[in-house]
Amino acid sequence: MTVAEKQIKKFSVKLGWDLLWERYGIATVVLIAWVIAFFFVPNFRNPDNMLNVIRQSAFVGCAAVGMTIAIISGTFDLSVGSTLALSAYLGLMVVSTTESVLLAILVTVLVAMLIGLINGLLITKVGISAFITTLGMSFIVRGLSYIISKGGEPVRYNAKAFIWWGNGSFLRIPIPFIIFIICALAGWFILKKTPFGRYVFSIGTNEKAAKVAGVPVQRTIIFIFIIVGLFTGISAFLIGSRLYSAGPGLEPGFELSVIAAVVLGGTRLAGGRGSILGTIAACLLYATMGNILNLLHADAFVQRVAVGMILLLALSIEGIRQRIFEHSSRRITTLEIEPNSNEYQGGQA
Amino acid sequence: MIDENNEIILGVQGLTHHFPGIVALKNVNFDLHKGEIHALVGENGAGKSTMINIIAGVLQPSSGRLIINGSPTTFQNPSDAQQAGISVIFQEFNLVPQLSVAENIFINREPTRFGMIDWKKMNEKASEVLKRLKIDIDPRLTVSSLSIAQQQLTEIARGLAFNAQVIVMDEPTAALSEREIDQLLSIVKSLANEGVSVIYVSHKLEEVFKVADRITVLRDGVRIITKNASEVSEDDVIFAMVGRALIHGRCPERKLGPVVLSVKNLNVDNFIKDFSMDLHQGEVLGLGGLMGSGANRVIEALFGLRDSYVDELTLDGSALAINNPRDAIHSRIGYVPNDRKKDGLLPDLSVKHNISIGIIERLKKVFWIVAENEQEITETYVNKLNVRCTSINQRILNLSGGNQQKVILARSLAEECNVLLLSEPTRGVDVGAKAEIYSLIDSLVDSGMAVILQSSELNEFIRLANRVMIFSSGQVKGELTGDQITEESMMALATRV
Amino acid sequence: MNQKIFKLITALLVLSFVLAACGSSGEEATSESRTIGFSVYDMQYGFFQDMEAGTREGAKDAGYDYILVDQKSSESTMVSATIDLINQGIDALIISPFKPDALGPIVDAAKEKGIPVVVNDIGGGGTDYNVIVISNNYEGGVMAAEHMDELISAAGKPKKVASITCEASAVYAARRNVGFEAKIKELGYEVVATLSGNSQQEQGYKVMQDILTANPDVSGVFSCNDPMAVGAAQAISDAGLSGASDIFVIGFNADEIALESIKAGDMAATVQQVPFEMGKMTVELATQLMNGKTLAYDNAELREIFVPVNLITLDNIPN
Amino acid sequence: MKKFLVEFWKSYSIVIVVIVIGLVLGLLAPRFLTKDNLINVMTNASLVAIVGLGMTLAIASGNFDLSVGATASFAGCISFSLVPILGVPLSIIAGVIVGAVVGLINGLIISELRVPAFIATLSMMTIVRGFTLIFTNGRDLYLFGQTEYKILSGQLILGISTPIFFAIGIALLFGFVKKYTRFGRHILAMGGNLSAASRSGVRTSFVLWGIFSIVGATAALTGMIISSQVLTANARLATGLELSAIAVVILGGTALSGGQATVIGTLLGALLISMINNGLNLLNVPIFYQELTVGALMLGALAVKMQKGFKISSLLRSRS
Repeated sequence: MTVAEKQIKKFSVKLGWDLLWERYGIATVVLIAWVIAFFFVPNFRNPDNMLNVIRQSAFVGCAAVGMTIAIISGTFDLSVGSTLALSAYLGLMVVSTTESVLLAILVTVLVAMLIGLINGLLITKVGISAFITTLGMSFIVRGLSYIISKGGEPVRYNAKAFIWWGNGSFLRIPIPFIIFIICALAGWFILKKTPFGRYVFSIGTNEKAAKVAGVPVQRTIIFIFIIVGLFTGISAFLIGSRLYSAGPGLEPGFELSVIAAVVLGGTRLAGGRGSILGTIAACLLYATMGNILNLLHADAFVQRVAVGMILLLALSIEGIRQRIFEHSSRRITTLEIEPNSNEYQGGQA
Repeated sequence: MIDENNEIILGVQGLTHHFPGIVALKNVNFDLHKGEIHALVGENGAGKSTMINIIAGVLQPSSGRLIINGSPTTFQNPSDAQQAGISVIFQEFNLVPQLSVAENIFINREPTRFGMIDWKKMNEKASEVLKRLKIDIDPRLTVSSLSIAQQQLTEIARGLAFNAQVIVMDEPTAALSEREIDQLLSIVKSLANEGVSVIYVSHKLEEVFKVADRITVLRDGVRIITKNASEVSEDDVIFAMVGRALIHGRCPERKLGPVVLSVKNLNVDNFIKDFSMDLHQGEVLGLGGLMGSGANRVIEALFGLRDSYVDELTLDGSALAINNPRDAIHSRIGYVPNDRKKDGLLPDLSVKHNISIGIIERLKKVFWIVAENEQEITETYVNKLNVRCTSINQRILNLSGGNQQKVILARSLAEECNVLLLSEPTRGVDVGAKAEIYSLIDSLVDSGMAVILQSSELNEFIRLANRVMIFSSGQVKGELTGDQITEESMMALATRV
Repeated sequence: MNQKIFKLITALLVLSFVLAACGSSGEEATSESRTIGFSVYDMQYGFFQDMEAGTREGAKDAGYDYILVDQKSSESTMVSATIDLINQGIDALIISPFKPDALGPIVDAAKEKGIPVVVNDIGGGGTDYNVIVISNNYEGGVMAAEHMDELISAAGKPKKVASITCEASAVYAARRNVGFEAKIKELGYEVVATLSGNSQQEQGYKVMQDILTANPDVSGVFSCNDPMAVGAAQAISDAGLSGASDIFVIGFNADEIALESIKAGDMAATVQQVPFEMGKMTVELATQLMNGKTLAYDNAELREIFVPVNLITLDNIPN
Repeated sequence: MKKFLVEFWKSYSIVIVVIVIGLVLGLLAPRFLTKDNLINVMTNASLVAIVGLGMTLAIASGNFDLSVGATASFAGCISFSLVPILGVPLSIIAGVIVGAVVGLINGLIISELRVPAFIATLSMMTIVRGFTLIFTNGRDLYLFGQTEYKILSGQLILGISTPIFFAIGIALLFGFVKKYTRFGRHILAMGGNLSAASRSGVRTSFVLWGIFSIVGATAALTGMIISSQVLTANARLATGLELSAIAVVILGGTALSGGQATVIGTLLGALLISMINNGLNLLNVPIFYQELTVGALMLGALAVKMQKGFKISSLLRSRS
């Protein structure tokens, strides 16, 4: 080995830290938060409470699995909130008229996948950017769901067979959490073990090169949006079941919570890097944070500030680490080390 | 020639720089006299770029100091360096595609009047600079509408636009044609005669010997030699760079088999008209020409990256249609792109994943990837191509340019292609890796592969190709085989209108 | 380096707890006394702030411990936060639900622990709550229509009115407009526009401008809430008219800004609800339920207790 | 002047859309084309246009600001609460400064903590709203009878309102900044190629702080104009303003990828959305049809734009 190679090796070990943080950072934070909360937050250790926290993490979680895949590929979907509302509403309509839970699941998921397909087609075949397509789509779908519901009256349905999905437990473990974990495993499998997953990473890291390397870029993008639809549909079904009801005004701002959870989980907004484990951890962290703040009887206004601050802090850690690092070894710009000196440009659409 | 008594305009003393875990420069001394052209050569990773970045104010050294006009100086940022009269032409494109040529030339130094940007003056000054460089570009055009070569020239124009004392050029000729290179070298010389000092960084020793007064060789962050150009030979320099001697030569005897790929009347972009060729097994066919001659478009069209119309395209005698890279790969046609960073690398992925991306669908069982197969195949090619990496799970980003290029080559080989399209296969690759790539191509062709090679380095054709077709403005101006392939004959065809 | 990361993580956590602690009410639950939990719709709105104040005071007067959670206008937060509340071992739950349709899981969870549920306003969502205190939205709309008829008839203006609704998802508040429109049509009026102002004051302003353009002869406007009514009144006064004498603006809730607006002569009236009293009342009902008493319902079938709504005009405005 | 026409022509597609939709609405709703209504339309367009112009600069530099709605409401509340102490003119200035400071904080977070703009401003959106709630204690601040504050939204000359002057003034100013100042060119340079800009010595951090301060200031101005219309300020003000602002910029033809900006386009984009909302209100169409129309228009306008360079290969490559 030459000196340069040794240096490269040493460097890659060093560089491991940012990858470590990216992969396990939030998971560690969640663990620490749980340990501290277990001992110091009154009522947290109550099993009902802890089970409620993990149940709560699942509703954003399932959709976040799909969004993780989208963001790794360098796109993202702002229409998941509206899609969630429309598909949950239609699912409730179906189940309350036909009393068939299976049919409700099918309708909920298929509607969401159909919207995903339309997004995918608009992005690839017409060539509008993902940001604009899904933003426009969110307006359209939101409008549609009000029109279909003729003004927004929610549908209610509370048969046991239906509400079990959102409220039931298996061996005390909440069903939504089990489904979330299954979704996460499926997402992990798709990303890590299938050619499709490899394509997702390739497109995210360098779309042009992926195309040159023979990746079917268009087909993959369309599939990504269908998959986002699939997981959003699962979330929609679970939320509908959890609430015994759904209306077209369901969960405003859902898309931003989902994106925030994915990014908090260490997935890079610019694409190419990210992990499902991080997404699981981030969803748990969100649910835990909300729970702890409630258990500590934090003021509602302060809660908002706290949640924003914690999100910001968690996302600053890598930047702060880099800065400390640079300070200690004088100044290093990203020129030779990192491919994209566009690190802080962010907001890629 | 350099006058020893001439004042030292830029001195570097005991320069050391650490990257996290790497010592990129170790106690390097370097000086630059007024009016001198000082070439800085070395393999990739030898520390040239680090040194340039320090001189440009992009990096701050861990220790050591810069001396400008006799007084020690530190640069906190690129502006400081600019103010000290240092102008740097970086290797990578440093242009803003949406802005005009003039703006790119004067970025951050825009002429102003009453605090407002003086567009008229800026355009005038830009035309002056371009005229001085004999570059025929309208300064008001946006950069995105220029060809690669024109962009490179704009980049150079920017470096020369100011009355800098010191100009640093990092691989300025990478995208230029021979003619443009000659033009550039003569400009560099005339600048030196006017008293400007130049640090000239290049892989191309031929150029270095054409212009340089002195040559400094770096290896592994250490200065190996600094000599007057007249006192050393090309081989001495190569020896200093790689620590061993390299063998050059001509293309070995190629045993041609039957026709593999046959193209009749290929039309691309209304520019390439009715291009036809037959490619034999075991052949290296060179497609040459000056920048913008169209050779590159032919390759891209054959790989499905450009819209094209063709009367007949046959592979092993059967007709085929290629509409996108996937079609090409399915037909076992491989491609190594000229712009590695933009079109080749998947920077965040590992070496393994970079190699297997094209064949990943062949490695699956039901719908999942069989990890063992992938591991085995990638390891085979990493060993075969002698890719130097700590592990195949290492991110490709952390490899040197030459090794990255080998990974991209390995990707095509893993696809088990019969026809390989190579576009500038050794651009930005150091001398050692270059020789490895050449001998690799030899062995591939020996084992029955057919290669189409497009390059702007004419030497490469002499070394590799047994047949060359030379393009000029979209048309084949002539075909050369065997001993006919000389720089003079190729140049003559390339410049024919 | 990992030490630094650890320090950062610790700092982050400490900060989050400090922040959380800042906002904590400091009331620690003691095992002897009873605890009342209140889950509020959204503390951003004055109406619910008043309701919360009433509930808090009622709990304090009765010597209960009191825990508050905020649904922040989200149905899934409503469920999760209220279940957080139930899991803290409260003895009675008072809830002012953002979406009554989603009350199901909450009521079920409370019943499982034997906790009585008192719903404060909005709606009961057809669930098995113990009692609902409701100020009649529909009736309030009718009341507004009757008053508007008086004003318009007295001024001899054309029988044309407009109705501004809340956001489409606020289906319970929408009943105010339904009541208003039904009654005013019955009285022989034409409703020239029914438009949404998304509950936002600035939207009320914009929508009113558009209504004025399309129907310059409109003589009255009913708004689903007070912020939009005040916005509409501002638009009318910007057009050089008055919302109290030219085009009669009637709002709903009796928010502070609406009262100020009526005092300033920009707006005709508002339909008052009594959130503070409703809050106090729910605590009393909870006490009775905890003590196992039967309640006196106004509507036994739906376990409803009605709270009257009042019309507030310049004549009877409270100070 | 010639350049001006070129830029104007570049956004011709939206000009045509504006005219066509204007005529259609004029036919459907006869009162649409009255002077008073058109002034209303333009006033409402100006509100979004002012913050949209700030957003145009942010998007041209390759960034976003999702916190503008929160900033608008924060500035409105601060300014209202200062009126009794400082008087109207100074408290308006104070509001703008507060907005700029919030923007500066955004810029600092993005450049110093290296958080992507999308996520940094998303967090700031929650934080600033939370602070506003704490500051106002969730209550309304009102200035009924304080007609002086109406200067921000009232009519100035010939019945034309102040916001219209602001929008046009700021558009002219930004158009000038974009074309004739180093700051403006550096914004575009950053958006086009960040590393090239920084290696050319452009102080990208400073430019970023400048951009976000400006966005904050325009958001604050919008917030105060809205507050001035209804003479009330609270923490719920201007919710969803960020998405309207981004929609206006996109409709106007500024590319999300950065490096390019059209000030006139943003004005026209705002006008278009305002016209549709107004027209549909005049026709008494429920609000959700308005959302649907805006969404469809956004996709439609861009789809048409894509068709201009219609080629198979461009379909392959134009996905951003």
